[in-house]
Amino acid sequence: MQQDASQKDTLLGADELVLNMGPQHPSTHGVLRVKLKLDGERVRGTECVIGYLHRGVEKIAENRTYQQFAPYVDRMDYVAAVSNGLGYCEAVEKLLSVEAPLRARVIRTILTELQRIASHLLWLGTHALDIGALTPLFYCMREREEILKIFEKYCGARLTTHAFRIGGLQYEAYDGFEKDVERFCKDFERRIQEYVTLLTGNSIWIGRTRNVGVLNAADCIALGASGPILRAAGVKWDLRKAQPYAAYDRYQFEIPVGTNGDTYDRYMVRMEEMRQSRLICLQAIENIPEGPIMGKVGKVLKPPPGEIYHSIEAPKGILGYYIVSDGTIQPYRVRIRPPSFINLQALDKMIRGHLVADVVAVIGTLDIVLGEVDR
Amino acid sequence: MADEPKPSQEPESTPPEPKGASPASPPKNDATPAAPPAAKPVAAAPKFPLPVQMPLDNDLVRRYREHFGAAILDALEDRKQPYLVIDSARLSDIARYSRDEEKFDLLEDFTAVDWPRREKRFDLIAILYSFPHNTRLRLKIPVAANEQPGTLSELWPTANWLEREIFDLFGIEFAGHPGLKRILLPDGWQGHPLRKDYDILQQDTAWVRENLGIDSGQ
Amino acid sequence: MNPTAQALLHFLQTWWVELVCAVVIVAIVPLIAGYVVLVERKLMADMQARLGPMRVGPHGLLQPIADAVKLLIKEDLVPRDADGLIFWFAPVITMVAALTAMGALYFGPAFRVAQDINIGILFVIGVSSLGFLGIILGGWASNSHYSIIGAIRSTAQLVSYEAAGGIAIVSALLLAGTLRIPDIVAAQFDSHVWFIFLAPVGFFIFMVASIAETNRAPFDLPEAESELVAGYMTEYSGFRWSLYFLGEYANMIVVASVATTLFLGGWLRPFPNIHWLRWLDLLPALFLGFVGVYCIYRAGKQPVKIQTGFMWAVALACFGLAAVFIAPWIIAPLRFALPGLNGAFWFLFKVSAYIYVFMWLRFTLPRYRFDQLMHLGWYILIPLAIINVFSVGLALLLESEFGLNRWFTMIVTTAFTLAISLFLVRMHDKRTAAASSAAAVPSDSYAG
Amino acid sequence: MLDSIIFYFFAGVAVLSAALMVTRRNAIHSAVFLITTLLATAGIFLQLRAEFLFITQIILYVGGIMVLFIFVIMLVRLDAPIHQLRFRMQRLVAILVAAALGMEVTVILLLAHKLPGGGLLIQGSAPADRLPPNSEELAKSLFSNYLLPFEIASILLLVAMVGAVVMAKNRRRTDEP
Repeated sequence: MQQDASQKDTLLGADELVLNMGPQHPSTHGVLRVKLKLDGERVRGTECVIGYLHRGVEKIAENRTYQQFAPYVDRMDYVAAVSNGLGYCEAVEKLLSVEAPLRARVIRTILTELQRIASHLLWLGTHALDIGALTPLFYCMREREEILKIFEKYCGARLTTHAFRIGGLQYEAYDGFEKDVERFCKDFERRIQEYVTLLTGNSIWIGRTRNVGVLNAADCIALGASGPILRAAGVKWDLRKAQPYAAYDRYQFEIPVGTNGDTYDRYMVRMEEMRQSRLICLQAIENIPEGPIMGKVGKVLKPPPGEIYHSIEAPKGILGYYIVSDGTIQPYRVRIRPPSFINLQALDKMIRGHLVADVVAVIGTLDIVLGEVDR
Repeated sequence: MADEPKPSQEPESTPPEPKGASPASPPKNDATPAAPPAAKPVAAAPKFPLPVQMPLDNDLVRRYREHFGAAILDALEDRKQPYLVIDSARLSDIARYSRDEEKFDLLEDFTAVDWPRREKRFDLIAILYSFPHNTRLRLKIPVAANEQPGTLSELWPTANWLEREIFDLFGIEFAGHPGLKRILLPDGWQGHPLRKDYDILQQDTAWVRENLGIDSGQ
Repeated sequence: MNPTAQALLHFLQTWWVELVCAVVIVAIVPLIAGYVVLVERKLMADMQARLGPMRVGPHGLLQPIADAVKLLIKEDLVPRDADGLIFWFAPVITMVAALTAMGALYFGPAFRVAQDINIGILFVIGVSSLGFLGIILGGWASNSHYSIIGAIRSTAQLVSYEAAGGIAIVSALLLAGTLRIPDIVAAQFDSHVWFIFLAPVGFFIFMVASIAETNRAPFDLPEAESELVAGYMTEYSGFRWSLYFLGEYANMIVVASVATTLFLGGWLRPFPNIHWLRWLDLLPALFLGFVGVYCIYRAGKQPVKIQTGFMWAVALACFGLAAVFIAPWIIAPLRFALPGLNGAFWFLFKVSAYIYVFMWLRFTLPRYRFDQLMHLGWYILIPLAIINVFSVGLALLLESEFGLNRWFTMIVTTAFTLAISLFLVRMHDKRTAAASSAAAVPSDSYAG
Repeated sequence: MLDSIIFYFFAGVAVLSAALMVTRRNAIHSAVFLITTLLATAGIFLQLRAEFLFITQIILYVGGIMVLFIFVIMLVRLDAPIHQLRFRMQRLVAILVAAALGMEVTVILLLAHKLPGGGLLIQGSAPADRLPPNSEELAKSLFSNYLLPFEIASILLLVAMVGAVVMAKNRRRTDEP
C-alpha cells in the first residue's frame, strides 16, 4: 500500500501544480494575482497577491485637507465613485457634527442609487463574460452609459465624479434631471428583463453558478464579507435599513436575500438590488424637496479633535471611514474599510475543492475592484 | 496593567506633528451631559463650544468593567459613538467576550493609528458591529512599538488580512498570526508607510532601483 | 530522362483540374475564413447593439485583409523554453488537416477537388480530426501551464465528442447506405426528404458534437479566455497564431459541409422533387440581385467617396454573379451549367446557415465547465447516439421487412429515442445534484 | 512510374521516421515520429486503393491510440521513471529480437513462392481501381465469412472495456478516502 502510494506519486505526478493567475490575466478584474494550487483542475488552495495598485490613499489623506482629499476617494472603487464620495462626505460631516440639507441628501440618494445600478451592471457584464456569455456585457454597458450620461450632465464627470461636497452639494440638479432619471428607470425595467432572459433560466448559467463558491451566513460574518455576499447567504441586513443615512429612511424598498449563499444567489440578489435601486430612484424623483443644497460649513474645515466611524452600504458591501481629527485642517488619520479587500479574503474559503473554471466565476461574483483592494 | 495613567485620554494630548501645536480642547474634564445636542448641525460649523468626547457609563460599559475590571482603561463616547480603551494584554479575552457574550459578531474593521510621541505609540482600533443589537462598539488598544498584541484572526478570520495590513503599514506584529507578512507592499520593502515618521515622499529607493530598474518611483 | 518527363506530363494532363482546385482551396480558404470572421464580428456586433468593424473599407469589408497583413508582419515570438521544432510545426498540422479534409468535399455537384473517394465522408471526418494533433502538440511545445491545460482539455473534449459525433453520423449513413458523398445526396433526393427530418436526433447530436469539435462556444474550453487566457494558443502570435485561427474556421466550414451533406440535403434545393417549385432555382440570382440593390442603396450613405465607390464595386460584383446565375436560363447552350451553379449556391447557403447557428449560440450562451462538458458528452450524448443508431436501424428494418410506412417507423423510433434521452437527462440532473451536494459539504480551513 | 515514386516516398518516410522514433530521447518527439510512420503507412494503403484500411488507420491509430499515448506522456512525468526503471539489458535484447524478425521476414520473402497458395505474392489480381468499393467488401466478408471471429473479437473488446472501467472504479474507491 505504502509502496503503491509512493509509486503513484512519482508516476502520476501527484504533486500539486501551482498555476499563477494574474496579474495580467483577463478575468482577475485588474491586477489581482492568485496563486492556485491545483490537483488536476481542482483547486486545493489559493494565495492572493495584491498591492499592485497600492497608492497609499490613507497616507495621502494625512497630507491633504479634508476637502482636498474628497476626490481621492473616487479613485478607490472607481466604478462606484459616487458611493465612495457619499461615505466620505457623510463621515466628515459627522465629524463636524453638521448635516447636509434634505434636498442635498435626496439628490445624493438618487445619484448613489444610480451608481449602485451602474456598479452592478458592470459586475453583471464582466461576470457573465467570465462565465463565457459575451453578450450581456454589451447590454450592461449600454445601460451604464445612460447612467454615466446623467452623471456627466450633473457634474461634468463620468467616472471619478466627485459629485458631492462636504456639507452638501456643489451643483444644483440640472434642468431635466428628474426627467432623465425617470426615463432611465422606466427603460431599465424592460432592459433588465433582457438579462433575465439571457441568463436567469439558462441551464448552463445555472450549472456554472449553482453551488459554486458557497459561503454560508456564519462564514460570511466570520470573514467580514458584506453586501450582496452576506445577503445571498440569507442575512436580511442592509445598512441602508439598519442605520439609514442620506435619505434612505424616506423610501420604501426591500432587501433581497438568497438562501444558499452560492454564486447564483448572489446573482439573483444583485439583480433584485438593481430593481430596488430603480424603485428608490423613482420614489425619490417624485418629490425632491426644495431648499438649499449646501449646509453651513465653513471654507476651512477644522473638525474638533476626536474621531468618527461612519459606514455606508456601498454596492460592494460595507464601506467604512474611520477618521481621526487632531483639530487641524488635515485629518490625522483616515482609515477606509474597503469592502472589496475584505470580501476578497473569502476567496480561498469559497474556491477550495472547485475547478479552475470556477475560480473566475467566484472572483467575478465577489465583485472586487482592485483600486479599492489595494487603495 | 495600566502602566501609564491615561494613554487613552486621547489624541489631542499629544498632537504629533509640529503643526498641531495647540492642544485644542482639554478633553474630558467638563462632563456636561448636555453635550449631545451639540452634535446637532448648523451653529456648530466653525467653532465647537462643546466638547465632543465624554465619558460613557451605560449598561454595556458596566458589564465590561464587571468582567474585566482594570483592563477596561477607559470608556468614552465621541460624537455619540462609544468606544472602550482596553489593555492590550487582555485583548483576545475581551474580543472573545464581545463576540460571544455581547454578540458583537462582526469585526467590521481593524486598524491602527500612530501617535509617535506617546509612550505607547500605537492605537489599535477594532470596530465591532452587533447584528442582533444593530450597534457598534470600538475597542481602542494602545500598544507600544515593541509590543506584540495577540491576534484576533482566530476569533474572526477576517482579521487575518487586516492584521497583515496593519503589520505592513505600521509594523505592528501580532502574536500567533498565521503567516504574518506584507500584503500591500512588496515583501522586501523597508519601512512602514503609515507611521508618522515616514514622509509622504519617502520610498524604499533601494528596492525600487533593484526591482523596477528605475531611479525613483516618484 | 525522357520517360520521367513524359510521366510528369501525363500526370499533369490527367490531374490538372484537381491540382488547380487544390491550389484554389489553399489560396482561397484563408480568405473565406477571414471573411467568416468578419461576418461573425458583424453579427456579434448586431446582436450586441453595436456596429463592429467599420473603419477598414465600407462596413469594415476590408478588415480581414488588414488583419491578415497585420498578422503577417507581426513579430514571431517563440518562448525560450519551447520545443522549437514542434512549436513551429504544430499550427501547420492543424491547418493542413483542415485543408486536406476540405479536399474531399463536394461544394455542389460540380465543384470538388478529389476524385470521388468511395469513403468520402469518412475521409473528411477522419482527416479533419487530425487537427487536434496540432492543438495538443502546440500546447505541449509552448511549455506553459495555460497552454498545456488548454491542450489537455482540448484533447479530452475532442476524443469524447468525436465519439458522439461519429456515432451520430452513422444514423444518416444507415439511411443513405453509402459513404460516397454524391450518393448520399442522391439518396436524399430519392427519398424525397432530407435526412434531418428522418433522423432529427442524429442531427442534433452531430450539431452539438461539431460545435464541441471546433472548440466553439459554449464548448470553447480549450481556449476559454477568461480562465486559460487563450488555452493552447497562449504563447502563439503572429502568423502561427493565424494558422491556428484559420484552421479553426476552416474546420468550421468542414463540419458545416459534412452536416449539410449528411442531414440537410447537400446541394439540393428545398423540395427538389416537386416540379412546380422549379422557380426556386431562380432564387440565387434574385438573392444576389437583392444584395446588389441593397449595396447601391447603402452606397449613397457612405461618408467617404472612396467607400461609395467600393460599395458600387461590391454591388456590381453581386450583379455580375447574379448574371452568371441567370445566364443559363437565357442562353440555351449554357444550360448544362445550371445544376452545378445552383447546387453550389444552395450548398453554400446551407453551410452559411449552419455556421450562423454556431455564431448565434456563441453570442447567447455561457460557457460550460469542463466536468459539465464531460458529463454532457459521456452521460447524455454518447448513449443517446448509440440508442439513436439502434432505433434508426430498427426503423429501417421495420420498413424493409414488414413494409411499414417509413414516416411512421421514423416517428415512432424517434419518439422512443427522445423518451430515453429524457430519462438520461433526468438521471444526469440527479447525478449532478447529488454530486454538487456532496461537493458542497463545507470544509473549514481558512487561510490567507 | 508515378506509383513507384509515391510508394518509395511513403515507404522512405515510414522507415526513416520509424528509425527516428526509436532513437529520440524525448517521448513526445518519439510519438510524433510514430504518428508520421503511421500516416505514411496509411498513405501506402491509400495507394493500394484500400481506402477503408487507410481511414481506419488514421481514425483509430492516429486519431485514437496516439492521442492516448500523447495524453499519457504529457500527464505522466517520464523523466523520473526513466532513470529508475531503465532495463539494463534492453539494447542486447532489442538487437536479438530485431535480428530474429529481420531474418524471418527475409526468409519468408525469399521462400514465398514455395509456400502453399503462392504465399504473399498475389499474382494477377485485378487493377485496384476496378475493384468494388472495399469498405462494402470488407463489411460483407466481416459479417458473412468471418462473422464468428468478428464477434469474438467484439466480445473480447467489450470484456476489456468493462474490465478497464471496473479497474478504474476500484482505483478511485481506494483513492478517495
